[in-house]
Amino acid sequence: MRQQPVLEVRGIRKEFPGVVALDGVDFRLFPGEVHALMGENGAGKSTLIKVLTGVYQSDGGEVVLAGERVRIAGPLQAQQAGISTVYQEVNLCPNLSVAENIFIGREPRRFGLVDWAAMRRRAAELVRELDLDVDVSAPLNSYSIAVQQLVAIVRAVDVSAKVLILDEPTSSLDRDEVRQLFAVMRRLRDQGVAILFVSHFLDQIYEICDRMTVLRNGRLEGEYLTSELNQVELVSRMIGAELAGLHQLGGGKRRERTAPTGKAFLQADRLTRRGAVEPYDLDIRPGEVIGLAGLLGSGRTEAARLLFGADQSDGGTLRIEGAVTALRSPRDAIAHGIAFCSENRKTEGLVGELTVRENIVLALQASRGWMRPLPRAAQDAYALRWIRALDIRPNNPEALVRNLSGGNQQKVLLARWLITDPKLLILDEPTRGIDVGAKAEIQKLVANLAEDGMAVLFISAELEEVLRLSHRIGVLRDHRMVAQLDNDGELTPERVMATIASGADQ
Amino acid sequence: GSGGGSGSADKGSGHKLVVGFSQVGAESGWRTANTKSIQESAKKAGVELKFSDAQQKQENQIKAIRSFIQQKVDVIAFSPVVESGWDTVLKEAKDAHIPVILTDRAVDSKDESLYVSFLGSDFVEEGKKAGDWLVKEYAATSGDVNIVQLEGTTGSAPANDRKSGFADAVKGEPKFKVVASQTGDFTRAKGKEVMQAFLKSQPKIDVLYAHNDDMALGAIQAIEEAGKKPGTDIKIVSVDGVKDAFTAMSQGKINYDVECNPLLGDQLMELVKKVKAGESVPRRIKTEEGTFTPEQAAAALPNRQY
Amino acid sequence: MNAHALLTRLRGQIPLLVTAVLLVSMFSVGSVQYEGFFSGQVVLNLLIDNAFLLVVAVGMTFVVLTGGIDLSVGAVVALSTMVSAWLVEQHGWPPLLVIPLVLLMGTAGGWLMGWIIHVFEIQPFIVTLAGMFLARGLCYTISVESISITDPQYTAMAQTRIPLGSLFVSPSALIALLVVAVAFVVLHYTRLGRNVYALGGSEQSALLMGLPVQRTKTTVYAISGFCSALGGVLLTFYMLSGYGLHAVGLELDAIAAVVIGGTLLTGGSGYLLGTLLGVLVLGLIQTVISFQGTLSSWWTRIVIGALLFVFIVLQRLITARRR
Amino acid sequence: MSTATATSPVRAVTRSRLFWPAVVLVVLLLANLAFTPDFFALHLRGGHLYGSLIDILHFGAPLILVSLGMTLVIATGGIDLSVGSTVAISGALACLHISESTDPGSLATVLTALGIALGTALVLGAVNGLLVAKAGVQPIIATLILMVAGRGVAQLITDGQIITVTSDPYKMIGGGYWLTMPFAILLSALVVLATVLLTRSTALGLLLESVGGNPVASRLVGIRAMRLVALVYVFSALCAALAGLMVSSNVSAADGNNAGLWIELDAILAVVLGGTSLNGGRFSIGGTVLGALIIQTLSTTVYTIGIPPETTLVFKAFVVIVVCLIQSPVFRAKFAARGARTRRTTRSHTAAPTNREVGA
Ligand SMILES: Nc1ncnc2c1ncn2[C@@H]1O[C@H](COP(=O)(O)OP(=O)(O)OP(=O)(O)O)[C@@H](O)[C@H]1O
Ligand SMILES: Nc1ncnc2c1ncn2[C@@H]1O[C@H](COP(=O)(O)OP(=O)(O)OP(=O)(O)O)[C@@H](O)[C@H]1O
Ligand SMILES: [Mg+2]
Ligand SMILES: [Mg+2]
Repeated sequence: MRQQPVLEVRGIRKEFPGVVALDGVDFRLFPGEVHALMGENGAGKSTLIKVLTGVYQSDGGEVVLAGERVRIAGPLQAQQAGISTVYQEVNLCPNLSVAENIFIGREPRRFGLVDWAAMRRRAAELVRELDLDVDVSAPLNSYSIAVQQLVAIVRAVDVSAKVLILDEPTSSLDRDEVRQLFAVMRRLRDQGVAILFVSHFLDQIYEICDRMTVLRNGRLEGEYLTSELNQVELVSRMIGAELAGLHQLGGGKRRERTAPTGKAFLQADRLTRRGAVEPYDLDIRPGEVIGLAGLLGSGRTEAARLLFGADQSDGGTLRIEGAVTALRSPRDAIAHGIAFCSENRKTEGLVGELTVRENIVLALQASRGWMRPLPRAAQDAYALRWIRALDIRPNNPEALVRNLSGGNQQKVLLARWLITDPKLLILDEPTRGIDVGAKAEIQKLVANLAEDGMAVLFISAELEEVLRLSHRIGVLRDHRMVAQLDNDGELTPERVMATIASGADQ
Repeated sequence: GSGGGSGSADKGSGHKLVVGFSQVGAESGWRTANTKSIQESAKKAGVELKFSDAQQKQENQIKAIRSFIQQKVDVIAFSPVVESGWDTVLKEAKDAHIPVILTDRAVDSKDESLYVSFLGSDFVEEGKKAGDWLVKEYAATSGDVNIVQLEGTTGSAPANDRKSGFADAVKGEPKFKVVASQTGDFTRAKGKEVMQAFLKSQPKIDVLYAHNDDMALGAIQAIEEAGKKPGTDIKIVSVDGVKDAFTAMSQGKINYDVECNPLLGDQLMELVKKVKAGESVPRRIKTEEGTFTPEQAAAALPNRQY
Repeated sequence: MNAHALLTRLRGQIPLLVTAVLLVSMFSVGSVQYEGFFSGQVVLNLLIDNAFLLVVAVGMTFVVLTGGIDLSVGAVVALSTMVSAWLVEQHGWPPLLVIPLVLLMGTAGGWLMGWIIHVFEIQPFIVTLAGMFLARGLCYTISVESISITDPQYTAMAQTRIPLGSLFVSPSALIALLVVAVAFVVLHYTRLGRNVYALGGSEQSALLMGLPVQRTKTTVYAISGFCSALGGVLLTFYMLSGYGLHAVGLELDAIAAVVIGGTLLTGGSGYLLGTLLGVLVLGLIQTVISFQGTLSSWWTRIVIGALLFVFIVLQRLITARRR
Repeated sequence: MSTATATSPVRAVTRSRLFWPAVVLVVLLLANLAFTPDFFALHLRGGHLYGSLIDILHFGAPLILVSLGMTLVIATGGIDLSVGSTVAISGALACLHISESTDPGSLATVLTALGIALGTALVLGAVNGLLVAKAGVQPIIATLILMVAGRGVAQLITDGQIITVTSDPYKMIGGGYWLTMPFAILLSALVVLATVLLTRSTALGLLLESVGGNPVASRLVGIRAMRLVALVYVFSALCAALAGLMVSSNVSAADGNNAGLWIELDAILAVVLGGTSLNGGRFSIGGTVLGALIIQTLSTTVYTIGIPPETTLVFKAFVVIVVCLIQSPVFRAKFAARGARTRRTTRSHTAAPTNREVGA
């Protein structure tokens, strides 16, 4: 049909001890197309990408680049071969400045020496193109995960490559950034760059992608034109069955909600922390789901961290069950029945070399203290129960979390906090990188927990999700809580966006 | 060397005598006794002693000597960590007109004028004495004499010299065989550990030669635990002559001990005074050191300070 | 560039400033305490006496910045002195041939260790520990005695003094400073240098960002090996002898200097100038000790520890408060 | 990688982190057998078990103890250089007390001596712990302070001399026998057992590994990281002190200058040989014990097969590096594999100590 593919793999096989991650996968990528790689959590998407870019060596099959068979020894060689990649987890150097993270390996040089001024200047320009407002000479780890994700994208996009691979770049971006990103992707596509795009947001797939390849349990399910396959069919291809309750996907109808009355479990009164969030008020009642909406970097995470004692507030008061309480550490918060599921599973969440079981019981065990260990039987029970409930794969409680797929890691993190059954559950981007099916499950779960009287603070970059779940939505802008909107039937994403934009409720 | 400038010139002779002494370290009881003796004699002789401990590091010792030069002391004395590598700093001292006395160990510098005198024992000599005794002891026997040797810290001067001295003494007669030789780092614990291994791996051991008493004392325990009698089943020759060794000798557990006298404080102070007064002093002064048989040891034991 | 950026940049330097200030105050305390302490020569002697340590510590800084560690440095220094003395004295080789040879040897050794560490994924600690054993062992196989050097060129290097007004420095000191300068440029203005920091930040990320991880790693250990060898050469000038027991425990001094200088042992953050300060701190402590001529052997150790303690704690407290 | 996945028992064994250290140990022992045929021979002599193997355990006992403490410290991502000095100090204190007491032979005297030694160790450990956990000083430098000063303190206590004591109860600890076995072996075995129980049958082990594996996350799940870390240094100091008592009791003399000199290096080496990563996280006490035994066997080997002192170090260097290579999965893979492909595969999913998240 068209010209030959820039990148093609045939019969790729990749085994890990105990797991066959990829089994005879074929895949073609043509110049000037945006190609979606679809599949459930653990289907093998990231592994395929890592094989393509030489991070892993395949145990079988061949990679054909621009017509000739190649053996890509590593990411460096991949880059030299014109493949530029954003891997799933933010893989940048937290200790280096934003500018360096964008340019390291290809720094602008004068007389053979790194030209810092030029580097910062150009970095600033690039960042501005995605209208990001960050100081490029500040170290990367001073920025939220979303900012870091964008920096990774900037880096990958800036190298003029033949192939651009984006593994879940949008998992914690919100509308605006996504729009920016898509604009860039279209531009590149029109320049003939072939783009491989992974995302669990079906709408995004259908908005930007021309074709897609679907993986299931490491096997090739098929290759389709986006136009020929509707969302429902796609999902059933991915999970290999008719998904019950598909209505919950994309938009879906809001669940009936009667905002619980009664005295608040937690009351924040002019709570603030210099440089993080301006003073804000917030009441959360048992059984209530409060959503936080705002643009990236608006201070949602900061606001939440104060309620968990992860950061110390330096103003305002916090009441828990009526009593004024100063949370000096997360430990205090946990003692008061508060749980906080961080948006940054890699650095703030999981312990890579511990097993799934150990990671799941960690929080509970910590609150029991080391003297009272959870009996092994109980640990296994918890682990197995949640592995089943959230469909964590592989379903082996003794697998190292490090080796789980991104989405499955996220599920483990969720499970950890759910077993502590807290009075207030703070979820910061809980569905990051989680596939459609599981996402629906988790949303149902949260709703039910709330019905059973748990208070929930729900932060997500995906506005629909926030709207679907929460009774009330706090809107943040530039680290200020600008409004709290009751989520009665009328509240629309547009209205929330407007509020965010204008910085006031109209 | 502007460092010292016309160092000692401007000090009146009525001025209290200042001696800078740089000690190797405090790696053994022997060394500590040596330090003590020097400090006490200095007090007695009314000499102001600037003491500095190099912790077995030559560079520290060089630094110390430099700072003595800076402080314009009258005489510099030091026991070198190792023979070689002193020319530079000694030249600086010479330029600063500060006389240098070596104690306990010589330096191998070609330029004789760098130090005025060397006061101390001769490790090679000690090794020889030990060997000579052995030759006499076994003059009668004709069969092989299996010797195991506990060496000092590998590379350290006493270890090297006592080894070679001993080897020279016994090489005349082929019946003396050093069947095993390992380092015991001059310590009891190591001495015991190594000896225990020897006792297992060597079918027949007649003599133990230890480079210092601590190792010998450790080895004695090992021998006893192996059910042998130290001093009779296995003859033991050792060097140093510390109190504990004498106690062991008086019980017949050590057969011969070559003294290596750490108490050279008084001699040193004498020397310092002479040097300062400009009298001529011999370039080499041996500390008076004996050798001890069990009987002599038993006799000397009561008034043994270290 | 905006003020905020300037601020962050400055905040990065605070530990450095604190260390410097503490160093100066320590020196002034010494000056009021002891006569003859407050002289330019004392300061210069710091450099002269610690030239070799400084060079070694610079190499160590590279390694530590990548999150590694090199225990072999002390032994390699000793080996370099030994080989130099052996070749020059007992085989009469010309110094101008011996010195490059020694440097090459050190570099190769370091490179090899780096290669093993990376390719076989063995922890740096053990590999370099083995390197340490090997280097010391080789010293003894050459000779257990110390070999003194009488070669005129070496003695010249040992005894030349470059006058600065009424004071003087040794060529070694200048070489050391040169090394520091070069290393500074390499670390902050070359890709290699930046890769070193990236590697320390996250090796996994560095790999995925397509940085030459293996090359960087091996190079870093090669650099450390080179610096150790050069340190050995300087030490040979300083001691005019080769000896298997030279520089025992130097690796700890070097690591201490690096860490005192504010470099994180976990890698990724640190300053080369910090290392310079660290070396000076250790040197100054030694000087104080030797000026304080009344300390008995054990009090020497205790005081060194105490000074170190005070220094570290102050450093921590002040920097912590500023944050 | 998880061993629980459906693999044959054989695979499970070879995959266990203890397998390769064990292999190495066995090989070393067999090597000795080649030189001294009756190396494995054990016979009763005066009611005491007697033989090279016993010696190895006997002299290895202190190292095992020190390494034990070191293991937990390293698990939290720290390191403790001060153990050597602690060894010296505790021995010195105990011997000083005994030698000065009116009747050195009495149990009471010895017990108070132990009390003094262990009590002091407790304080020293607490200092390290506070420096690291509270003041946030880097472990290596925090403990370096005590390493330097502590040696001085030990010499101060012994006045630079060797304190000889004659006290049977004290002699028991390191030199005595009980049920035909050297008491030291039993003692350290007991401590090892206790530690295994303490860490594995309580949640301590898990929490330590979590703190070492990801401090930030550990704080966010409410683990009292500070307290744990401080505690670990105290434990390490106590182990070192006990080892110090053994060493000094074994030769019934305290040597402030040389006791425990450089033992910290051996201990760290033992831990690493045992398969615990210096980056913290997962730790294996069993591995550490094996590591310590490997080291002790190595030095015994040197004595028995009579390697000349000047080449000892070279020999050790080679053994260490060979041991590491054998233990390196990559090396084994390369060794087994033909060609590059298999090589690279293994490299990617054997987690190097540095890369924490190969997956996802
Ligand atoms: N290093 C590894 N060791 C062992 N198993 C691994 C490793 N990396 C991935 N796997 C397994 O391979 C399978 C595919 O993982 P992969 O990360 O490719 O999934 P994915 O499609 O990216 O899922 P997600 O959408 O959650 O990112 C998973 O079952 C995972 O457990
Ligand atoms: N861990 C952190 N340390 C320091 N500053 C941070 C950190 N995380 C975020 N910030 C800063 O605070 C601002 C708010 O970030 P935060 O993550 O709270 O916002 P957010 O609304 O959660 O955005 P995101 O959707 O990216 O999480 C960010 O712009 C960043 O500059
Ligand atoms: Mg993935
Ligand atoms: Mg956030």
